[in-house]
Amino acid sequence: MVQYLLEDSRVVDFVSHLQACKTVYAPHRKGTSSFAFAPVDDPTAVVLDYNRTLHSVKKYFLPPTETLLSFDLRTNEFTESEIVPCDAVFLGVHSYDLRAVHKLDHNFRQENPEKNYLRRREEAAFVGVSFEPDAFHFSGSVGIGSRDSSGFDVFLTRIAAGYILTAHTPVGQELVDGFVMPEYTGDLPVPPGFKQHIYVPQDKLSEVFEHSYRNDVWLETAEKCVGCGTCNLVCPTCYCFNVEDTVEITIDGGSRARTWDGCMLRSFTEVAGGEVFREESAARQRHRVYRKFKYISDRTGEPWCVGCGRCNQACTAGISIVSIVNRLVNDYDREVVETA
Amino acid sequence: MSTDLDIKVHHLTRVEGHGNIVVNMKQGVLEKARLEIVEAPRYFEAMLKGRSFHEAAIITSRICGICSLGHQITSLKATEQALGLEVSEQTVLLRKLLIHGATLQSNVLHAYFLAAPDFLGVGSVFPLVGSHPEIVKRALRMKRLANDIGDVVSGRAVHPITPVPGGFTRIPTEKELLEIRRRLIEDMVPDYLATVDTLQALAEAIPDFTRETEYISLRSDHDYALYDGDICSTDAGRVDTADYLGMTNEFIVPHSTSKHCKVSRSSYMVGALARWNNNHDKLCDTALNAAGALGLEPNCHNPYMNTIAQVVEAGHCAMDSVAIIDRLLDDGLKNERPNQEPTRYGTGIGATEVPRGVLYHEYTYDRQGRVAAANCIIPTGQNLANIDDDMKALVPEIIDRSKQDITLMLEMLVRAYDPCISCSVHMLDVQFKE
Amino acid sequence: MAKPRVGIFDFTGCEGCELNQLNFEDQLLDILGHVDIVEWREAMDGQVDELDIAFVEGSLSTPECITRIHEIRRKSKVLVALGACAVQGGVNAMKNTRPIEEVREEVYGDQKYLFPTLPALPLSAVVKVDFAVRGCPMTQIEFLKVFTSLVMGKAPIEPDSAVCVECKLKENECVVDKGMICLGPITRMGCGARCPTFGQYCNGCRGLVSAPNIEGMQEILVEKGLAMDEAWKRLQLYNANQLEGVQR
Amino acid sequence: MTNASRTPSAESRDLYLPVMAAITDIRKMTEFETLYEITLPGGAELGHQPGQFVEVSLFGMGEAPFSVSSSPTRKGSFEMGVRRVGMLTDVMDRMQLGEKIGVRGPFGNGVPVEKFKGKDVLIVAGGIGLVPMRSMINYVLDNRGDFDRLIICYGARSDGELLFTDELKMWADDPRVEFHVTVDHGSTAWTGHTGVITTLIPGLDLDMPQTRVLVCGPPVMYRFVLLALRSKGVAEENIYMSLERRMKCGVGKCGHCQINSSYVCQDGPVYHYPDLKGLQEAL
Ligand SMILES: Cc1cc2nc3c(=O)[nH]c(=O)nc-3n(C[C@H](O)[C@H](O)[C@H](O)COP(=O)(O)OP(=O)(O)OC[C@H]3O[C@@H](n4cnc5c(N)ncnc54)[C@H](O)[C@@H]3O)c2cc1C
Ligand code: SF4
Ligand code: SF4
Ligand code: SF4
Repeated sequence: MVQYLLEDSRVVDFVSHLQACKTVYAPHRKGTSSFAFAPVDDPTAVVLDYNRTLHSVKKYFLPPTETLLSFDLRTNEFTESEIVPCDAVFLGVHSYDLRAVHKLDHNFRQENPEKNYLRRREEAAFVGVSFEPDAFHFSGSVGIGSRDSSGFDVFLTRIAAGYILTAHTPVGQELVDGFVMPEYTGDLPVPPGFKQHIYVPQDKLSEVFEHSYRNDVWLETAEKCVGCGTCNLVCPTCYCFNVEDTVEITIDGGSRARTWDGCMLRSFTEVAGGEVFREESAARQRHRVYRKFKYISDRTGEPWCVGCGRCNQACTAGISIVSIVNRLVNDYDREVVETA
Repeated sequence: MSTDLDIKVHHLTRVEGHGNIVVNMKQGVLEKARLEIVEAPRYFEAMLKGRSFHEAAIITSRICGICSLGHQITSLKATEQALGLEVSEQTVLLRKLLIHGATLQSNVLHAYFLAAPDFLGVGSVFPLVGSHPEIVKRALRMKRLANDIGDVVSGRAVHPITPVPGGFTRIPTEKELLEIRRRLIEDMVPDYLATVDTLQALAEAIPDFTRETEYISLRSDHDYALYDGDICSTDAGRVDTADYLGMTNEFIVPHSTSKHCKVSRSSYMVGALARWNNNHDKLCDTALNAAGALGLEPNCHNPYMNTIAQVVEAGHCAMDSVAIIDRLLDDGLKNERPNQEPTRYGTGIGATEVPRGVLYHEYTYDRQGRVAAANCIIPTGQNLANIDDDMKALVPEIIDRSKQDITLMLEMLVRAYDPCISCSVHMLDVQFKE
Repeated sequence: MAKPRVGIFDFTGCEGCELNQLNFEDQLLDILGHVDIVEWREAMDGQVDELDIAFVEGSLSTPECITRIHEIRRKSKVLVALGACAVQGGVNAMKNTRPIEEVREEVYGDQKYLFPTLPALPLSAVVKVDFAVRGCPMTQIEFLKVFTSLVMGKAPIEPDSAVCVECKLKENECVVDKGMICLGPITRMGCGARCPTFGQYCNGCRGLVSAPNIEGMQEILVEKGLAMDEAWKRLQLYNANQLEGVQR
Repeated sequence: MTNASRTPSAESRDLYLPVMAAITDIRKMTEFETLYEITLPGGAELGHQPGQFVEVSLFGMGEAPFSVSSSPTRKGSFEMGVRRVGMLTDVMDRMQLGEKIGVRGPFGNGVPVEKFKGKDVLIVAGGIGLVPMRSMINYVLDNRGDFDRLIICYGARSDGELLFTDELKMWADDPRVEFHVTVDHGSTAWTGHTGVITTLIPGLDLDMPQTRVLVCGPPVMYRFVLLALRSKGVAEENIYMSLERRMKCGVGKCGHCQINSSYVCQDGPVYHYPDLKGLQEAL
């Protein structure tokens, strides 16, 4: 595969070049110290060196709130809402976020393939960028390197002078066609290491989790957890939702919309007379972590966490999924392996 | 001529807060003529004591939802002075814009929803929805735009969010300001002129009653004083705001959960009419033309004309908002962070003209930046003695009329002051006992 | 079907919630098309004997309030509490954290006997409250939701998750990242995370979620830099009644 | 999975759009429960299995899952028995003949009918649990030759709360059915068995290896019925049960009904008891 050099000074031109082909979504600064994907308006506002965005690109395929249909109460009829595919380039996506998209693909395709998600998703092209792991990233531990280009149409690897650009798919080739760059023949410096790790692979985790249902860590974490649901809502592989009808003030119509929901929220499993199936905060925390490393993983063989570190960074109580998992592994090794 | 009269209006309607009108005349002798304030006190001082300077304005804006912006800005000014926090010119301009929005909305609300039903002989604005839909819609449009100024600049018109000590937590965007500006010119101006027309036709319903009164407001050399200025009295002249206590002199009366005030005489008036009498020279042409059309003249001593003065000043708020937006945009919006590094811990005073008159907040902070003492003097509280004095003068003048008529005249009098009883009761001066 | 007859009432509070009802400039005419407002002291004259829906603002803080709220409950089929004062006691309830005599004396000195007062209570402490519109001031979008539900004859759904949820749905930058201290994690959503959206911290005006982890929240506040007593005051601002008896 | 950035969506479907169906019959069963007959446009078949459910939508109110109560052998329309408990069911209670409701489904796995063929079928239904079980009962009756004995144990809180009273009589009179009914608290007119549903089980004459059991009822019932069945000697692998959770989508996406790794709307609502035993959150 040919490697090109995209010099820092030409990044803006490259963004403009992409814009000439398609709508481009890319990371922008948001607030004082955060980043968020947004449609590119001004190419100079794009930020490729960022730690992580508030939300992943999931928000474009599974919007935080999505109208499923609108209804007319006078005629008792409904109109389906139009689903517009994201025929766009997603620029500056990190490897773990694309992997998360693939996991969502699985969730929305298996058993009952869902048109809403899959239609939005189908035309999207991805231009990835490598990242420098910060204190929260641990995707390396779940098999996703900081320069992992698999699945991308085009990938940019950060080096001192700029980025090494490689096109991986015909779609990617088309995107860079016409943008002249020098070939890059130099070496690839060693990628920066991760600062956080889960020390065992998924098949061992599966075993660990088999034995961890009653571990004390759930209760201990529950003491700190305030149940705000943030960890669910920032997670690129969470996809649970709620559905609610809203009626216009004119009372002659309204709409049905789905909104991101999360299993850490107490009302998520509330039924008759206020009974909550996972009433204990500890049980909810356990459910969340099991969903990332056990329930779906046992069916697919892969962890369902991509190691982006969002849940830990965003948690005001500082709860770390890495610490929880490592604690389980330690306890398992001590209680099960050593005593065997 | 009847010599006995006994009027008791329990929980007067179409005013903010709870008050009763009590008039009692026996054999031609007026025994009682007063507005009894029966609003339950809320003891804000208990809430303020020991709170951080970040919270003072959040708490004091809850004194009153009608005047929440006025309290908030006044509180911020007092806090900033006490802590030595400088604010930028942009901050001052945005605050002035907010005050215009709040004054505009409050004056429109009062004129259309609370006072107009009296002029039209109905009990509320609701019958007007059917009988005068255009007028109601116009009022709603004007109110909406005025509130949108608050929503856009301060996050919420009632209990604003973004104004904090030292600045704003969010600066509006250029696009948002341009949209407000467009609507001010395209919608507000015609609606305002139409309002003046409508009122002109109703102006004869305004009672003709005059009583010589001391008027107190802020006065500034630069503009029509709302955001800041010296204290100015028609009797006593200009006084520095540092002497605000001498310009209020609060005292407790048994018939009121709110304290009363006086300066040169037994009572004085604050509010739109006081501002008009003191500062009409600083109004823009739109407002002065409206004053001409509505027969409002300098040195007006008819309290019923307060409603007219509100409408006149609303025109100024609208036009000056456009000017402020132009200045902000000419200077270029800067994404400033609020300046919250105290340079000292002491006492500060804020004085602002809010819709009902001049409002004072004074705080003393301890070395941790927590409130050690607080004092707030509210416009409606300042007006209460004047309302009682007006009643005492008015009742003998109209004693020939039916009891029903007299009651209506008294109700209209109180409403003309646009009293905000919540405010007057909820914030009382306090020296904390240690 | 006859239009529901609606009354609006106020107790101890700032009347900002009532004002907010007049601030529905774009919807007011629709609202008036669905219901007849028959009693509202702040906006109209007159009183009635029977109501379908009563919207009540303010907390109860004098003996007279108690009598009046019973009267309102008696004449109304559905009673909706409007705003933090009515739902939780609101900022008024902070005075409950200090001996009432002391507070009265501070304000009125030796003339305190003139003005009787009680601890500031939410409506639900005295009468049955059917539904709530939370917030200080009451959240307008929630009012419209409750209103349309009632007009349609269904029970409105009360949100019971944290403000953080709405902050996330809007992809706001967390104000904690700006060095602020926010009560969003245990405050009941429904306002659209209004304050964080405008760059300010949430001060808890909509009350707490139904099973809040107060100790966890306290720990966070202290961790982020508030002294314990300050953390406690922050929490009490809108929730003094809810925190009564909770260990600090 | 990792190499395809574009996903083919040809096979993807509209999962959330209801079909508007007419209420063609309404039969009030008790003060709270009503039986609705629903006819799809053009009399189309729902195509369900006993034990499956549909999502009913009423615009402005939302959606809720309801079991199909009629047997797939009864063609042209289907039935649902609905208990009035809240927002959506209140409005349903006020609906008139001919009005339309939205329907999505059928969803869920249904009863694994094959496992019951050639066996003795024991149905234990408590309260509203009879609504889904009725589908299976009538299915067995309409395919009588495929099954051996049909034993029904049905319990209600009082005789006034008994559902499908006409059919109960028919079953009682039908020599092909062994029908047992009990009420917790009988009125003075009640001459039948009194006591909670578990009291019916010890008296049953069961051919153990031959019996397959299907249980459906309120959450509290399961534990006691299971105890009674086991002390009777019923093997765990011969027990099936139908569970209920709140559901937003019915198609395995929204996550609300998940019990550990299982989605009630996909892997249930009918579970093989040994599968549930491992799920701590299930019962
Ligand atoms: C697979 C399945 C099959 C079902 N079959 C039937 C049936 O055949 N007949 C029938 O009457 N009902 C059935 N239900 C229950 C039915 O879905 C609920 O009663 C219904 O959702 C209530 O809706 P509502 O809007 O009227 O009540 P709401 O206003 O939503 O709630 C009223 C009360 O019911 C509770 N509730 C809501 N949904 C559920 C639920 N899924 N499980 C338990 N409690 C709930 C609420 O928490 C509340 O206390 C079934 C549920 C499932 C999951
Ligand atoms: S569980 Fe946490 S670290 Fe893993 S993908 Fe989700 S947000 Fe990222
Ligand atoms: S700003 Fe407050 S409400 Fe928003 S996410 Fe952060 S802690 Fe939660
Ligand atoms: S963010 Fe918090 S303080 Fe602001 S309105 Fe919402 S609940 Fe109230």
